[in-house]
Amino acid sequence: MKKCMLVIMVIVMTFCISLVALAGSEKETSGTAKEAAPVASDEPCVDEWVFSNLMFMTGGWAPYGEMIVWGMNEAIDEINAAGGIRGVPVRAEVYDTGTHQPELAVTQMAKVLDTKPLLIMGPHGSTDAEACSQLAYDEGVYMLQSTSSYDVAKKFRPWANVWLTNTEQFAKTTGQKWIEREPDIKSVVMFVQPEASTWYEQSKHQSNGLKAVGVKVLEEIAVTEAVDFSPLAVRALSHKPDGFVMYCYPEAMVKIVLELQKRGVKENRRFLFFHGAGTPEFWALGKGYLDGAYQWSIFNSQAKSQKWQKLADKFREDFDGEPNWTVPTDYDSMYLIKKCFEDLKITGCRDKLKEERVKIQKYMNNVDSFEFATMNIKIVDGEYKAPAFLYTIKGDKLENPINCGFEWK
Amino acid sequence: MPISLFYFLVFTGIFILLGWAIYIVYRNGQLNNVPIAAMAVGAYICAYLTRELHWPFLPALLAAMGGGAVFSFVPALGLGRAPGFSMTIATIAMIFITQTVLRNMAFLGGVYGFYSIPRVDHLLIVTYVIVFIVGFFIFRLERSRIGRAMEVVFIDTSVARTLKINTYWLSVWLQVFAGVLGAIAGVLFANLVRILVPRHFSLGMLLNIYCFMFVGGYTTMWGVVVFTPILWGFPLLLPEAVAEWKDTIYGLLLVVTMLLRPEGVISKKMLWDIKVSVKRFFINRRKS
Amino acid sequence: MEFLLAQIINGLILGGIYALLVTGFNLLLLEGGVFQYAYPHLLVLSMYVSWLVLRVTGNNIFLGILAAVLSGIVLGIATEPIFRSLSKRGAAVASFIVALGIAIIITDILSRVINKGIQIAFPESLKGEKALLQFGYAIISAGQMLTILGSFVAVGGIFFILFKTKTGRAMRAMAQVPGVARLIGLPVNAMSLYSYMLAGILGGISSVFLIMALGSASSGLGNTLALKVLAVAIFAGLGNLGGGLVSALILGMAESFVMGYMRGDWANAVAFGMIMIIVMVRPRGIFGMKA
Amino acid sequence: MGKSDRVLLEIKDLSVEYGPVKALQNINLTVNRGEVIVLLGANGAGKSTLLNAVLGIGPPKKGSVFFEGEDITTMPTNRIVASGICLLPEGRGIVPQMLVWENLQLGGYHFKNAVIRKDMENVFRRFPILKERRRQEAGTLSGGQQQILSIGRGLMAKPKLMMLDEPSLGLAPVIITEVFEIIRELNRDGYSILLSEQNARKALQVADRGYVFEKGQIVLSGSAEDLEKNEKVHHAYLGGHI
Repeated sequence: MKKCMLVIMVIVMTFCISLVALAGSEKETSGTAKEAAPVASDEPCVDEWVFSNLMFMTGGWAPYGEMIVWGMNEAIDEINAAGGIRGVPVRAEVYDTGTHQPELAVTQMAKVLDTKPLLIMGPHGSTDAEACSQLAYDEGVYMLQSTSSYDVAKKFRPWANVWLTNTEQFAKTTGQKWIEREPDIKSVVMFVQPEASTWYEQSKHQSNGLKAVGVKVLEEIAVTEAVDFSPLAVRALSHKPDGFVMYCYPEAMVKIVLELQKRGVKENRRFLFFHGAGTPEFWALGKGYLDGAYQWSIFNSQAKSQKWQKLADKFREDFDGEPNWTVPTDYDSMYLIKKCFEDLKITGCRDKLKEERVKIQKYMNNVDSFEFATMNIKIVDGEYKAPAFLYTIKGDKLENPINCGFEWK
Repeated sequence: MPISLFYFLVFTGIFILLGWAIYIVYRNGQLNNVPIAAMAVGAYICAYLTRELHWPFLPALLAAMGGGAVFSFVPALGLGRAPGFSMTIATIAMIFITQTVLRNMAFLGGVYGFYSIPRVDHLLIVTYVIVFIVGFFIFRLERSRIGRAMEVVFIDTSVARTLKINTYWLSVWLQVFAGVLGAIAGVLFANLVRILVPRHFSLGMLLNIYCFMFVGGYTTMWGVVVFTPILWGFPLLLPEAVAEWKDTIYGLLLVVTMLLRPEGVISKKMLWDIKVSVKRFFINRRKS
Repeated sequence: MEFLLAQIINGLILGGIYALLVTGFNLLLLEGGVFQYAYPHLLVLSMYVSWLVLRVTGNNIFLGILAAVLSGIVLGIATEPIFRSLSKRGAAVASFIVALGIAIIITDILSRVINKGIQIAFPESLKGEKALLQFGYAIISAGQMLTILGSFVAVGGIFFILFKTKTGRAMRAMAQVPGVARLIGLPVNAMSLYSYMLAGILGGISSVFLIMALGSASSGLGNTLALKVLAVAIFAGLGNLGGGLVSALILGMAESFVMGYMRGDWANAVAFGMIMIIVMVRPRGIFGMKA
Repeated sequence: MGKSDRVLLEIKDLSVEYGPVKALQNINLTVNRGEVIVLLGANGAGKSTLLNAVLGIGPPKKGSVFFEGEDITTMPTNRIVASGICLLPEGRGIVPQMLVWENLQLGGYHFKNAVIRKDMENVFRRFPILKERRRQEAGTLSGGQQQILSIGRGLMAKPKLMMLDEPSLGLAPVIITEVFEIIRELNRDGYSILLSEQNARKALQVADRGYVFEKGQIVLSGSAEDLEKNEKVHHAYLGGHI
């Protein structure tokens, strides 16, 4: 009997403690703000800038989460070594949103909002962003979603932005550029993953773009998770298309290509991959099979800037592989935040929180020109502008970029 | 009230409802996944009615419950006799089918999702009023004739048949009830998150709820109630470096609980012991 | 015609993979009374072990294959003590939940620890990508050929052991009348260990075939395969070894045809819908349950 | 012949408990070589529990069991069977979906294949009906044939002591007579037999000695003739008249 009472007590206590701790999290994190009134009106009130990053750190996307966080930490180390932001050191807290776990994403976002953030990094990943962006939107906190998706972030403007440009224009133009280079391609089959809204939307744009230049889209084949993709490959071939456009997850893209190659598609120039390709698994699975294929991307792997060379070298050292488009995203975000805070003289004082949040939002939605690690970018009325490239794959690397973009110096 | 506490508590309520939905069918010896699919149905019905047709919350809730009931009734007719595991796999089909259908419904947002759903006032109170009502209903149900029938079926199906319990219709009605619970959970989810995307209603959520139920105890309705907040809450409190391992922790908890306490932490016997000791405590006090 | 043939071959290859998996799964269900949902996960883990060994030894194929098979056996035996008490109690649902827990742990570890969670790809020499036979779009690669032949041999071997040897008969007796098996003096504990070992060997061999047929592995592969294995097993009737083989081929074929001919993204919905209908019409599977 | 050579099985102070239920209490029992011992008693009196306990099956027990002078109380079942005790379980316990000869093979599991083959021939010689039906599924045999199969399987283990749990259960009277005839023959061929039986009349006819069980205790023991004449036994198990 006593044992039972004990167990019940423990359970009830745990519950109470968890409630109290959750309720208390507000106070805990506000510790970053100094209690005393600021000396000068625009001096920072904090002894440390804490940025919250909502990131998929578990589940299938965990490896990419790790890479993005790695990039962010590199930036933080560099910034802190150079004296921090406005003389105050920087720290980031990562909140795991899981892969395809809306309930977790929402609760973590709520946790972040309780810390009264000036702005939020993330949510990354379109499922997370779809689930939890509404919360920050309601609170009026700016979200640097960086990798989620153009179409999701667009729905939460002006309180969200993403480092993926207007995919409608890019999907159209890059596809047309491909046809321009390979004029004998008159008909294509598209492989599309229907669960992912962004990829689905982009594939629609690309399809429209191709149709506009007289290319026939024979079928949009739905790709779902499967053990073996050869049935899809055979199905595509039954249309006898000239080209193949891939809008699905990297593993499926490569596996479908391998099946097509086995079945007699000899020329890799007939393949066009969308910008979601180019991940480590894409290269690992496709090693040696992809030479000559095309991929469009907004990632400038050929960037010559010193910053990028340094970052890329460090990445090769740490990860034993070529850097991909996820690597510089939050590295860049961090530097943009630094510039924003310095330009606006953000203080982080409690009493100015609302006003500073709005100031940050206004600033972030109109950035005239800013040097990202890989390129020079621009944000006009909340719309991120950067070039897009059509690459040829050569030696398991993206080579020979053709600029299909606009608004680029 | 901190925002995170609000979301944590409402989600806890939603998970308790879902846990009960799975629990109530499992009392009949079958593991049913329909509540997740019914959740999607309920969420979308409520969302559409409140956003597009400007219905108030209560009628929308009732409509969603009706939708959930109809939705789960049809497969239940076929699955009434299915052995436990067969039902698990068969009802996974319901999740895939629901997702696919929703993706192809343009007026519900399709792949892109259904955005900006209005939220009912005092959602937290509404949630817990619903949880309380449902809980009371299940409490009464378990002490009714049906509840005793469920008990017999859970222990031995063949004995149940000799006692002239119609296991088929029992299973059907429990599945419909589970579907209604799922739909209610969906309505709360829609009101809480205010964005619905077909992908949200997937198997992942289910695994968590299995974990809450089996660790908490599947022989009483209280296992879910006690362990949902604990298991759902603790990863949110842990430092991020540890919380990242929450899946592994859940897995370990499942294995360890099943091996050491096969009925889950809270078993019928434990409740009985508590009841006795509480009674004794009061009696002793009166004496002294 | 050409396409039809190609899809049939694709279906056969897929079915062969499922047949391997479902046999091991059914074996454990019959002998141990254990619902080993994590069986495919253990197999994927073996693939990862093989990959690690390949990387360390500089793509030594022999060692890679040896590592896959050995780790399969070790993992198979290692799970026996976990399930022992459950199988004695005859707690099938509990064993399913325990297996679910193991599956969650394996998936979580693979998605973050080995190769930093990134999908692994096996070297060319192990994959056997080269086409052996080709009629238009229908091709069979060396790896696939080996997979099909190998799964026949492996499954045949299991059936030989079960039906043609003394030990196998004792195992079957134990599956059919566990109480009596003990009373008449069969070494039941050793028997149960044998069955885990057998399932482990089969798992190890299967993982080699999976390497050849798929050429890659990811943390999510275990879950994808487990759902399919469960579907095949339930479609056939749980614990029905022979029925499992036929059903594996049927479902492999069905999947290939749905993917090959069905418009839109209905593949999963239709595949599982089929199972649902079977469960509704014949609750004990089309060939009847044996467990 | 010394005492220890004469005694085959000796049970000393054996108690078995299922939780609060005392299934057996302080049982003392011996089986000498060449004897047929019968255990009488109502359903649930503890006869089957005793037979299982000898094989080391069931809940942990107090007391000890000696077989040929060796303590087998904690030995695993398969080793006890290998040392020469076999049990023919209640309800025959054959494997219905396996062939007749496969069932026989299971009985000799701990012997080499060649030995099994030879023993099987012996069994076939003794029971020609099994040879006739050896390729048939055991479940398709009639009740009496199944009982013979069960006995045959027991013989495959080359036992010194055969324990039969309710061999006449659910059989027609003619066949029961046949089964007891077989038991008598086996005894004549040198097998010691421990028989649990409700059909007291038939059992006492073949037995040398007997024990009467009631609620897990031995209430009466003695030679078969004495038991047959005993009033109490008479009344309870033999239906009144001599």
